[in-house]
Amino acid sequence: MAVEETRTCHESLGLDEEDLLKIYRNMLLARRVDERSWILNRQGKAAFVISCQGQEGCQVGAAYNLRPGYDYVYPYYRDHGIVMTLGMTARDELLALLGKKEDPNSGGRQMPGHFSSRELNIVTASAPIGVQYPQAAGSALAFKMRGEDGVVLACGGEASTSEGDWHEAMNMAGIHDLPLIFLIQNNVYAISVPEPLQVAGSIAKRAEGYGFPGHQVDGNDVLAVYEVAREAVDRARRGEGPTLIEAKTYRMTAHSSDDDDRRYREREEIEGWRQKDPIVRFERYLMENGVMSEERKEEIGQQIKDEVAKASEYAENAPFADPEEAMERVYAEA
Amino acid sequence: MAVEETRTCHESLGLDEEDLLKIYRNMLLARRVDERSWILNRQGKAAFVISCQGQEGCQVGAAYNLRPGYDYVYPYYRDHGIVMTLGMTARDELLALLGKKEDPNSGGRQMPGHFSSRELNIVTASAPIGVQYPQAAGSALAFKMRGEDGVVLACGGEASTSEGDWHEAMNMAGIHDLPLIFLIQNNVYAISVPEPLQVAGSIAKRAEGYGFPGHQVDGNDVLAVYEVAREAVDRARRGEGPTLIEAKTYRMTAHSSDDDDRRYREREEIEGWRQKDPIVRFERYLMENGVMSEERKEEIGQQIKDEVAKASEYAENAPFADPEEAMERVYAEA
Amino acid sequence: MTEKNLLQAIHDGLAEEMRSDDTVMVMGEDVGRAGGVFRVTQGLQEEFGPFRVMDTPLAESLIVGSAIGLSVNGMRPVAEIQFADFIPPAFDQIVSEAARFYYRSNGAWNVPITIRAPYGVVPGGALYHSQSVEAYFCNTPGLKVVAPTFPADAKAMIKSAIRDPNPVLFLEHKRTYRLIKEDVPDDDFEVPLSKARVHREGTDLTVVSYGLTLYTALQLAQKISDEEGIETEVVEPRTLYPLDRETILDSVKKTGKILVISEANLTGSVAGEIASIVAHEAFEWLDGPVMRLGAPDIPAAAFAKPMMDFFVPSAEKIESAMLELARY
Amino acid sequence: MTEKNLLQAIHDGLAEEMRSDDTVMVMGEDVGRAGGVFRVTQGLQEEFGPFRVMDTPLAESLIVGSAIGLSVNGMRPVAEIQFADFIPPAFDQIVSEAARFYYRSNGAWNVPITIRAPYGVVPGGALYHSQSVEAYFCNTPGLKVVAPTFPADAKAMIKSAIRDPNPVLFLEHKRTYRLIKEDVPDDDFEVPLSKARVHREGTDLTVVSYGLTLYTALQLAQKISDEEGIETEVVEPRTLYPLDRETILDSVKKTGKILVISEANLTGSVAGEIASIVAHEAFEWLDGPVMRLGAPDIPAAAFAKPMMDFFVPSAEKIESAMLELARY
Ligand SMILES: Cc1ncc(C[n+]2csc(CCOP(=O)(O)OP(=O)(O)O)c2C)c(N)n1
Ligand SMILES: Cc1ncc(C[n+]2csc(CCOP(=O)(O)OP(=O)(O)O)c2C)c(N)n1
Ligand SMILES: [Mg+2]
Ligand SMILES: [Mg+2]
Repeated sequence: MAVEETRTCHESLGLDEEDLLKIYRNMLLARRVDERSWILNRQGKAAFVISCQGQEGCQVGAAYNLRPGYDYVYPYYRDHGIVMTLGMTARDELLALLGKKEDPNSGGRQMPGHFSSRELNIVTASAPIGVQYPQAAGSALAFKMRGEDGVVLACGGEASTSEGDWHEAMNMAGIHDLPLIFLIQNNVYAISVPEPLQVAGSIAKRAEGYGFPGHQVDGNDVLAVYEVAREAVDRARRGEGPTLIEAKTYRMTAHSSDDDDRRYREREEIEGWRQKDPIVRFERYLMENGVMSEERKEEIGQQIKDEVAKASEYAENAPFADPEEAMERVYAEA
Repeated sequence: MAVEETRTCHESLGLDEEDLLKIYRNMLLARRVDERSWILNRQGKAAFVISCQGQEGCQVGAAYNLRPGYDYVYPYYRDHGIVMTLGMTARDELLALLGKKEDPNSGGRQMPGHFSSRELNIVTASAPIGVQYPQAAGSALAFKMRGEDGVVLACGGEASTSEGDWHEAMNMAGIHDLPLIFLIQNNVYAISVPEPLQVAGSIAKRAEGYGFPGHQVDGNDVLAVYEVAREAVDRARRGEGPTLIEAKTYRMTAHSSDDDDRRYREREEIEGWRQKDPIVRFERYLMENGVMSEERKEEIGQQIKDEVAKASEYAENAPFADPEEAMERVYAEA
Repeated sequence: MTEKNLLQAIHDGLAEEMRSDDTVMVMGEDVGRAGGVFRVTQGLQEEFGPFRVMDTPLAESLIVGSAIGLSVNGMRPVAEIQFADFIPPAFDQIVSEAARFYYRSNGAWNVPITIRAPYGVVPGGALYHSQSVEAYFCNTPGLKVVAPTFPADAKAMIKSAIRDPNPVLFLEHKRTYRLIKEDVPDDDFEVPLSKARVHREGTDLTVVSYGLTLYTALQLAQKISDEEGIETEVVEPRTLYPLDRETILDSVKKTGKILVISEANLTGSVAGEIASIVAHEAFEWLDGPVMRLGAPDIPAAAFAKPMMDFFVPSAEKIESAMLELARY
Repeated sequence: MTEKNLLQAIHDGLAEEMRSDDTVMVMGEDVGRAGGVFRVTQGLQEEFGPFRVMDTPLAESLIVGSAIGLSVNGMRPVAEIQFADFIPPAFDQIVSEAARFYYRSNGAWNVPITIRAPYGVVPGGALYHSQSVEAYFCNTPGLKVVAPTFPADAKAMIKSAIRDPNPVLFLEHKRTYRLIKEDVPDDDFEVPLSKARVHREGTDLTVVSYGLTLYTALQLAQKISDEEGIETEVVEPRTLYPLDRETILDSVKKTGKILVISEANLTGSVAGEIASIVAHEAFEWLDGPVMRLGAPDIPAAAFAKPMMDFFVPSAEKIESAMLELARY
């Protein structure tokens, strides 16, 4: 592990200590909100949880390169780390978890993890896997047509590459050199289906066939992801075209609160990956590089704990939308 | 051009003179039937023509490797050369052209070029581009599951690779090492849309991303296509998995009888490709290698001419299905 | 006879067909080791191996498309779409391809596949795990669409679907999976894919329904019989396409009134087709308006429970529609 | 006023919108240099360049999906599906995505796109260049489906569609492209996407139709008026979803009889929805069965002309249905 930790040196990436602590906070916040969600689920308060645990490195590392509210983002349901890096709060997340009226994504209409924010240019996400990719290509094309330097980040799990939509968007991105970054978080499983039954060959390698670069990166090394995403974002902003990033990671929880992963994977495998927990790894990096002390860590941990507790209390007490609100906003008015 | 002609030596491919003449006949028959179709169109007898002209090399070269009625074939609408190599006759083709009751593909229900034959294992084709690929993967999987050495050939133009279905099938083929050969006839245009607006990167190269071989081949050199297809078929029969073949060729006619290609391409370009006509090239090869004399050529030409004329006469005089037949065969009976 | 819920009945139907016919196979996302997200295929992979019970990539067009290709090369695949909401990517393969092979090849190629899809509102399911998709498919000649509600029918009909030489879309209401239990015959009985079922005879009005709303309507029919002496004839189409028009029309000709209930968005639903057949062909027998009840015309059920409950046609709404029509 | 056919009217509507709004663009297969396979977009690429008139790869899901993405990033794309028969690959992007952005984001994201699709039987078109696909889409809240028949309406409605903040599916009957000509106002007039049009007033029966069958029905209405003194009120929905129920119901309440005609396969067609609305809400006013006429329930029109002609509701069939109902 020591190798990964020292390989990427934050100074060489142009990140200062403040950046690093922000990245750390975002990762930890995502984790703690996620953990809180499971507690609310066990308490019978949250009908459904879908986790980011284990993937915070991929998410925060990539999103930290974006300009919130300028670039367009098509996150997938695990991207709690992305949307919080862009500006969503613990409160927003827990309001969504509980389906409350104030849920900024959908007012309680959609499941948790179906992100949306007009202010943050997070384009409303849905459940059907893969549909975001052609849409992301369109948003990238709009930037290109107007000559703007906005970029688009489109995310999904490894299984999302199995849908035709992914390929159609890859092809379009390659044809028009679109400012589009595909971030594939390969967490080994699609619910129960393991990678060998899902992906032929290599996701990262496929980019070449479309005429643009593809990178495989250790998704549990937040700075490695940051680095490759920065290169991709810079390239896109310069008008040089798309990049595909395949971040190798692992889903540390069951697929969702409806899933029982003991049916299809061994406990030892999960334990093995716990050793590579991106947050633990980054903590060690910060400590070894003198960026964070044990005290500071405690302090940040406590702040986040408080933030999440307050957010949870707020969300639990927040009202639902009235039943009849279901009838509203079917059509937009001119 | 001399280079291509002598590069592939038929003896080294295990083809004897009889084989070569069969291949030649199939190519010429496809061409002559096609030419006849345009005449019938101009005479107002054929509502719609869709041509194979220019692609006979890709088609016959590939199909000559198959076992008709054993292997499964998913041709696309230009594959007159394939279905005739498998056993369809000029008469069959012209009955289909005119939509007559005896049309073996569909009894006049479908447009010409929408091939089907239960006896020849030509799986019924339709107009929506790309749908055949997942189907072909399924047929290949059935061979594999039963441990049989059948192979499946799935064909399309370069634009068919733009549909999601193509990718989904490529992935499936790679995952299960299916006995499936993708034959992409890249004829530069999709109706009016030129390759650079259709295909990012390279079709042939994409195979690697799915973990199996992809070959680019000169589609106007029938023996070159035969060679690469033979390798692919052998590999598939041995259970070693799929191959992608991208045959570079050119559409010598307008897209169809409904199209006016002067809107989008230069006459000079077409003339340039006429010089590479796969039939002319193969004729020269046969003559230079002493396989065919000028006399023999005349003789074969005359035989085929007669065959086509007779077939045309038959088809023109054949009856349509009764209008009410449209009501039949909607559901199969147990 | 053994008491079974809908899940078990379908599971057993699949298992029995796989045992008696080597060409029958199951394919879809998570159908293998996990046994399906609803556990319909549980244990099948252990018994039949990783090919006959195959976890596919996440690609619905591929699932149905390759099922087609398997079927024309000797297999009888049962393809699972994990949630009916995710059937749109397979739409082309179903309506343009599977449904038309037989017709377009003039009878040469048929496509004996079954496509299973769990549908209907379920708590927490929200917009994309709740939809009733049947109307998308009930105008596709060449396709059969079935939606049995009760376990015994479901077991028999999954067998009929597998044995049918045509493509069959087999819809299962998720909320009835464990809710409805009944004795299911152990022997190999078949229910044809062409016959509606009259659950209850009556003289005052006809209710036509399927899925969860049928279950509710049956209870209410008993209730208003007990409480008000109103006798409702309850008809379940079982096969939604092609419809058993005769059974429906015979019932309406007897009662003079019809209420069609489904959980789908009202406008454009299958209920409209049934209503319009009646309005055309039983007009002379009608003693009241041809009534329909469905979900409101909004995209689908919301995640938040109050909005979700608002979406589903409730027992109250169903009862008052029945009473309104009976008293007309 | 200038006389124009349907093709020209749509072309002009597009061109005018593109001139007056820089964000309006056209995309699809062969829309650029070739000007579209039906020439609707002819000359537009020369005027507006290769991006605003963009030839896309052959991928309908991409066409609609990227139109969605363009629209949420400031553009107003008009996506062309070359033939309505090829819309199924885009089904998911239309019904699950475009139609739901606004609802699911609680009003934050809307999708102002127009999807043009030529539909209907055309000689030689056969199974896959002939279909009437409207029923697939007319149960999708959040989507508007329009199908104008006459050039002036079409020009105005393509503009309304482009300006509408919602996704609009714009259907064009191929056989009417050159068949129907009329004077089209030169100025910028709009027709709302919510109003049916009464083409002809009458007292004896109401005919509701659109597309080629509307055109035929209008001629026959004149004929049976001249020959038999039967006065038919002819209503064109223009927008098929959501329907202008009032105009249809008002007409039926006046005439007491309704015949709904379309070229789609009868069962599961939009005609059924219209019929069932009438059977429910105008029941008291009905003096005859709610009649429908459509194509038979077979996959689509065949290639061979005799079978093709058999498929399309003919003038004879339409006239006899009108007379049958009038005389009921
Ligand atoms: C089109 C579609 N099919 C099926 C599903 C059901 N489903 C939800 S998540 C999932 C697995 C996704 O796996 P992956 O893309 O690897 O993402 P991960 O959950 O592993 O992060 C499946 C099958 C869906 N949401 N959409
Ligand atoms: C799904 C679908 N979309 C559009 C069409 C209309 N169409 C027919 S052929 C064609 C071009 C196909 O090009 P290519 O695959 O390169 O084959 P080629 O005709 O050049 O041999 C198009 C757009 C179609 N048949 N199916
Ligand atoms: Mg995964
Ligand atoms: Mg081509």
